[in-house]
Amino acid sequence: MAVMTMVEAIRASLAAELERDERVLVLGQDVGVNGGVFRATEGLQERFGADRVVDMPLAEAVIVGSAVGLACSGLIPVAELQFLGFGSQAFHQIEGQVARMRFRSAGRYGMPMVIRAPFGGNVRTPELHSDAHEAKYAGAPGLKVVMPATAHDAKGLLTAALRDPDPVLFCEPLRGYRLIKDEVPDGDYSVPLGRARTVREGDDVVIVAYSAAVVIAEKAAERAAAEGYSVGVLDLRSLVPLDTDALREAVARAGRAIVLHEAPLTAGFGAELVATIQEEAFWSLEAPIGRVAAYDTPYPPGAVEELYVPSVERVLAAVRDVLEA
Amino acid sequence: MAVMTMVEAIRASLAAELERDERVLVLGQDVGVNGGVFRATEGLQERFGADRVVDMPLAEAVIVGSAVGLACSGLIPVAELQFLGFGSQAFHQIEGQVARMRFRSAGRYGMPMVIRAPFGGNVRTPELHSDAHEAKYAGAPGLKVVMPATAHDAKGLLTAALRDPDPVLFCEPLRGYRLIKDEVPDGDYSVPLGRARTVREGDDVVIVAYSAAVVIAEKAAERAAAEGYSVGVLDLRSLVPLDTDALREAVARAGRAIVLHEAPLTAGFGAELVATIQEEAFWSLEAPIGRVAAYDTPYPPGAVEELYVPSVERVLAAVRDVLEA
Amino acid sequence: MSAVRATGSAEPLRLLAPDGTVAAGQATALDDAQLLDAWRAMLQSRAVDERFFSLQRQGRLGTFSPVAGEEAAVVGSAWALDPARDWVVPQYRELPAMLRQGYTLARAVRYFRGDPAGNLMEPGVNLLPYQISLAAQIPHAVGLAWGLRHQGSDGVVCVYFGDGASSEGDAHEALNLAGVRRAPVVFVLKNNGWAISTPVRRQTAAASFAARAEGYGMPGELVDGNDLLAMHDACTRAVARARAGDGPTLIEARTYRMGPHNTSDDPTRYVDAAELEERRAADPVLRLRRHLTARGLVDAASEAELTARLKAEVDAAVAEAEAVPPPGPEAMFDHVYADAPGRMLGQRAAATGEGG
Amino acid sequence: MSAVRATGSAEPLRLLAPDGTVAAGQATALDDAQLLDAWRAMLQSRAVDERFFSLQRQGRLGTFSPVAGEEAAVVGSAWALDPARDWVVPQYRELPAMLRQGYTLARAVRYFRGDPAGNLMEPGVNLLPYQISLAAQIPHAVGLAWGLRHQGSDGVVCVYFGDGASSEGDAHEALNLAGVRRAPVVFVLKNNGWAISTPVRRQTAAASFAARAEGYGMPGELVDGNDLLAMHDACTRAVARARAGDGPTLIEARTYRMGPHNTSDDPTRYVDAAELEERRAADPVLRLRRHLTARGLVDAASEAELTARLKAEVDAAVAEAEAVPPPGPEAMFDHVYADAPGRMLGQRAAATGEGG
Ligand SMILES: Cc1ncc(C[n+]2csc(CCOP(=O)(O)OP(=O)(O)O)c2C)c(N)n1
Ligand SMILES: Cc1ncc(C[n+]2csc(CCOP(=O)(O)OP(=O)(O)O)c2C)c(N)n1
Ligand SMILES: [Mg+2]
Ligand SMILES: [Mg+2]
Repeated sequence: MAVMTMVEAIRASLAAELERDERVLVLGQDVGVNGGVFRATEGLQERFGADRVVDMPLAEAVIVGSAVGLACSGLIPVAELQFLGFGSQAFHQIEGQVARMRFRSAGRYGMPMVIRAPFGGNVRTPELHSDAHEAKYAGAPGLKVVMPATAHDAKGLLTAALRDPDPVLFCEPLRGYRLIKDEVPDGDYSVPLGRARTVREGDDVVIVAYSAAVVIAEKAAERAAAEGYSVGVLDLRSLVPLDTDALREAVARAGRAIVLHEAPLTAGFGAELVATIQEEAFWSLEAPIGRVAAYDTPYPPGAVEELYVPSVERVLAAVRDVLEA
Repeated sequence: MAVMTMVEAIRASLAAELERDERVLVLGQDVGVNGGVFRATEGLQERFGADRVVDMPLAEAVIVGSAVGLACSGLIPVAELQFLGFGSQAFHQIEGQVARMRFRSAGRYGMPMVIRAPFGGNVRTPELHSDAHEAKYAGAPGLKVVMPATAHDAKGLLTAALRDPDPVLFCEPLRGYRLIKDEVPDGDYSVPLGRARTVREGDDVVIVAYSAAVVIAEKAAERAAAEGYSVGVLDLRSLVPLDTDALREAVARAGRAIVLHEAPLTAGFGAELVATIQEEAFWSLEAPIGRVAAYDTPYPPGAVEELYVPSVERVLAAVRDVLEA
Repeated sequence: MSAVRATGSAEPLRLLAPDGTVAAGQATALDDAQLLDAWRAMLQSRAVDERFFSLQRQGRLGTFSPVAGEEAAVVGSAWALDPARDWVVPQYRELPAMLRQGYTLARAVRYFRGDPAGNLMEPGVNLLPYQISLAAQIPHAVGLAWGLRHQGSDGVVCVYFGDGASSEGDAHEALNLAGVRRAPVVFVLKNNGWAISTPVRRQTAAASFAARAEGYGMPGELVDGNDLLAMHDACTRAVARARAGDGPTLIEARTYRMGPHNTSDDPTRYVDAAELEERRAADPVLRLRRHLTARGLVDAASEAELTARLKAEVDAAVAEAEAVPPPGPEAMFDHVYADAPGRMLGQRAAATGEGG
Repeated sequence: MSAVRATGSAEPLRLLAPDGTVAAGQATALDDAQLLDAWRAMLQSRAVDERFFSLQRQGRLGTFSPVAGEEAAVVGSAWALDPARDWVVPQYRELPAMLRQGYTLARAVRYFRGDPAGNLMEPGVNLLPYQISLAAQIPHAVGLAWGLRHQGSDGVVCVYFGDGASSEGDAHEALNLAGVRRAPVVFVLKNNGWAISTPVRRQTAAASFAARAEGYGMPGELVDGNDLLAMHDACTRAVARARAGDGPTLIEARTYRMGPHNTSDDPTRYVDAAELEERRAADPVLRLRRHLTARGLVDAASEAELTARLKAEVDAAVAEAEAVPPPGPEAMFDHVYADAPGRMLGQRAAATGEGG
């Protein structure tokens, strides 16, 4: 056990799988000598060679598209999108090809691959770098979507994703790369996809979140506890598969819920969570489910981004609203 | 007034706006001599010339991306995507550029343009042609998303979209092009964006739908009426802007609701509708809101597509479920 | 075999003259048996086109895009491959190449009947499925070739795409990556004059698509796509180069789509009748027939016999496919995931009426 | 002015030798005043780089990408335009070109401070905003040029993009469309050796990017991007061609990024120190200084005076920008739509604390 930052945990998982399984290949922009713009692949090319850790041309569609072909050849590609926002350039390859190749080929060509992509705000990146597009991919049948919130889970979920027979979009919170630190087991372990994590139990309201928003949820829950409320936090860990059992149980217990994410409100994954909760636990609900999300505007420039990304205060306000409803 | 098919109504609106406003330009694959693969632009090139009705190379990103530039130059482009599914090739241009250019330029470059795109199933098209991606675009702030269900609305909404200062994704139901026929006023009129249409009032449950699914909803409502239920149908007409008032009122009246669309369930726009309804009308709800959607699988090949696209029977089953809940 | 030609040569490589004679000094790499096999494949394709078209008209088949006019381009290139180690990545108008790799006619019928299992390439068949999203297959081909080489195989990947598909960003990104990685790919760009109703001059302003190769650091060759021998020759050289580790080649097969784009298309709206007449005179089947007749390998009687046999084969495949029970609701769910999310399994249970 | 050169010429066009002499028989199209204006712009750019870098280090500015090394490529091309009718479509490393079109330094400071209003190009300024999504601007440039021509303007659009951006599908689709529509565009591909840490040889296997032009049916020219005169010459000819209705040109400016990719980048991880040393010797500012000194147009004193003045201008712009009150929450909502959906207006009301 050692305390690691999330980016270290990710690197550790990549290194271990590159070591363990020679079919694993890492490809992306600047992943080689530079070790990735966030150092997630630092030292990997040196260790595993330029044939297994490959600097690619600046072209997202062929980074993902060639990974499809690599998978058809029997390899396990790990394609890095430098930012999830630039996954849009490869949207047709991810949604139309990666996600459907197994189905299209009636099972012949599985797509055991991982697409890694950082996202998320409040780190003063230029436009489009912080965009949270997870709902667009969660709506792409055939794909799995994983969003860790701790270093422990980042390593364990990435390891699980790398061993999963299906393609996984693995979204990493920019803000968490260095700020999120926790105990990570030394050896081989994996965290199964589709099992939510109860961060804290709550009897009054539960906040459902994923990725770096879990940290916001935790802080809000602590603050609310100081005000005398029992607020639970559920970390989904993956959006597809979705742990509907955990959702149902947490809401059944608390009777009230808030869903929280960094993406804009409209058509965000929070909508899916609300819909699922009311399907699974309607009769437990004592108040409308609150949604806390970014506004229905593009991710704004740095001078106002702190107003845009949901803050502890906005979550707290929602907690009070839901409790008073 | 004349009875028109939906495709005729669309053509009529395009012709009238090309006639009225010389800034309007139509561009897309096969829109010229061929008049579009579904004949939506039939005769327009002959009438308005090859400079205003333009056959484009087979490249969706530059069809949309050049429309951005055309709009910057002061024109009003109408870009046709041959199928909405191939909008994915232009996703970065639509979501990252068209939708954001006004914001990015602090108001200097508005994007008065329309992107037309047919979609929808049960017409035996090859793979990817029927995909319903509306939720992915509804989650792109800066864009409006319009989905007519009648010929009357197709003309009126397209006219409104063409005159709107903001960019509009205008989704046309393949199945409805020839099958949907109704009375269309002769002259100039427009249907405002963001106003839902009450297709029928209902006291027991309301089905919320858009585009060709409205026809399914109507049939189901009729069948349910025969069983003694009063089932309302609300046609949203546009997803962005969303008519939350109409949603609230319809649900307040019926107490129960079903949302219906052709896209897969998970992260579909139905989730947004459920979330919105429970925010706006929680205390009116007497039962969980039902979702009827396609399955969480890729749009399948023709031999099974009728099992995939929500049918009158599946809607009816949901009506019974919701009423019995 | 002709020598390597300069990239971007303005005149298409031609070995077989329209009258069926082989230019002086040119030998044929295909021996008599191979020539007759290619001939069979071309006639088979014509038989499939006709039968599938009429089945579609009878409502027994979905949308289908005939190959007519492009048989030499497809067969000439595919016959340069070794199906045991080389791969084909098709667009959707290359059935003869798919069949050579081991796909079956009965599967093809099922595919066009809308049966999800119609797209199954049996294990060992070195072939990706039909691609409907134009140009999306080209990056796949590059990754596949790269992956094969990475694993020590000397297999080569032949990817097909149209003049229309060449305008997509994916085509560029893939050609460029293949150059950078020296991936063993043969890019066969079938310039058949049309992308549905859009003529090539609206697709490119360049004198040839082959001219793009230089910008990717690979050889490009313009070939008479109605000339079986020239196509085979150019592809054989490209395969050899790729196999030897010398990287990819872009081959532009200049041919012509003699029929409609597909069964829903009405080309009389946009194809000039005189042009079509002229292009039909360059029919690759006519040209090969002249050549084989002159060589004494075929005559009217043998052709009639062969055609009858091929038609019977197509009929048998149709019968076989039609005897397969129609897919049930489980076909929507099978193979979406290897390890499916619970929600989708619940939907499957509901749709199939089986307990979840 | 040099004659039109063959497409794909292997040697870059060079008019100004590294020692600052002009090759025999070559005249300069820029007169003394223009040369001095270009010189000023290049020194201004250097001053901006330095100041912005230190402001970023002090936390007063966000991520910034310096221009250093590419001044001749940017200034040489932009000075071939007529800002009153011609347009610039930038990537993000072409501030001198933006300023020439009428964008102001104070706005630029606001942009890098993360103020949404920093990206406002005043009406009449023929300029699109910074583009962060690489290559996405290239289709815009083509549409803009097409639209201008459609409306009877003789304006030309100059679009900038990097060697990295050239690998994107958008670059291909846009170049191709420009060829087909003979759009009045000058494509300036700034090959500065790097896309962050990725060297050009991982971006392309071709001998030059200019070689791509032929595949789009347009002239391509490889130019020494550190040579102000050559850049100006090549772009002047390309602008003239475009203005005359003869369509687009692709210009590859071969230059070098002398600094880090941006303020977060550490190039010592991947740039060879010896290579950098060598490339710094080819600094375009040095070269132009030698030329202007030889012509008697500048000397150490005048340069020092000019630099001091330029620094003062930058300081004034920074002060002006810092005096603008920070944007409030309404800045997130303004200009998203002209006619905003009610839901967003409700969010605006909540965020700004104003009644909805
Ligand atoms: C990405 C994408 N855009 C549009 C279409 C619709 N479409 C189907 S075939 C076709 C023309 C294809 O032309 P080409 O690549 O030349 O192939 P050909 O049909 O001539 O063999 C079009 C536009 C599609 N299938 N995929
Ligand atoms: C579509 C897209 N992908 C990735 C990035 C991240 N990124 C920012 S700059 C850069 C390198 C750009 O290289 P180049 O086009 O050569 O321009 P230069 O920085 O050298 O001026 C990358 C990969 C981006 N901004 N956009
Ligand atoms: Mg074609
Ligand atoms: Mg560069």
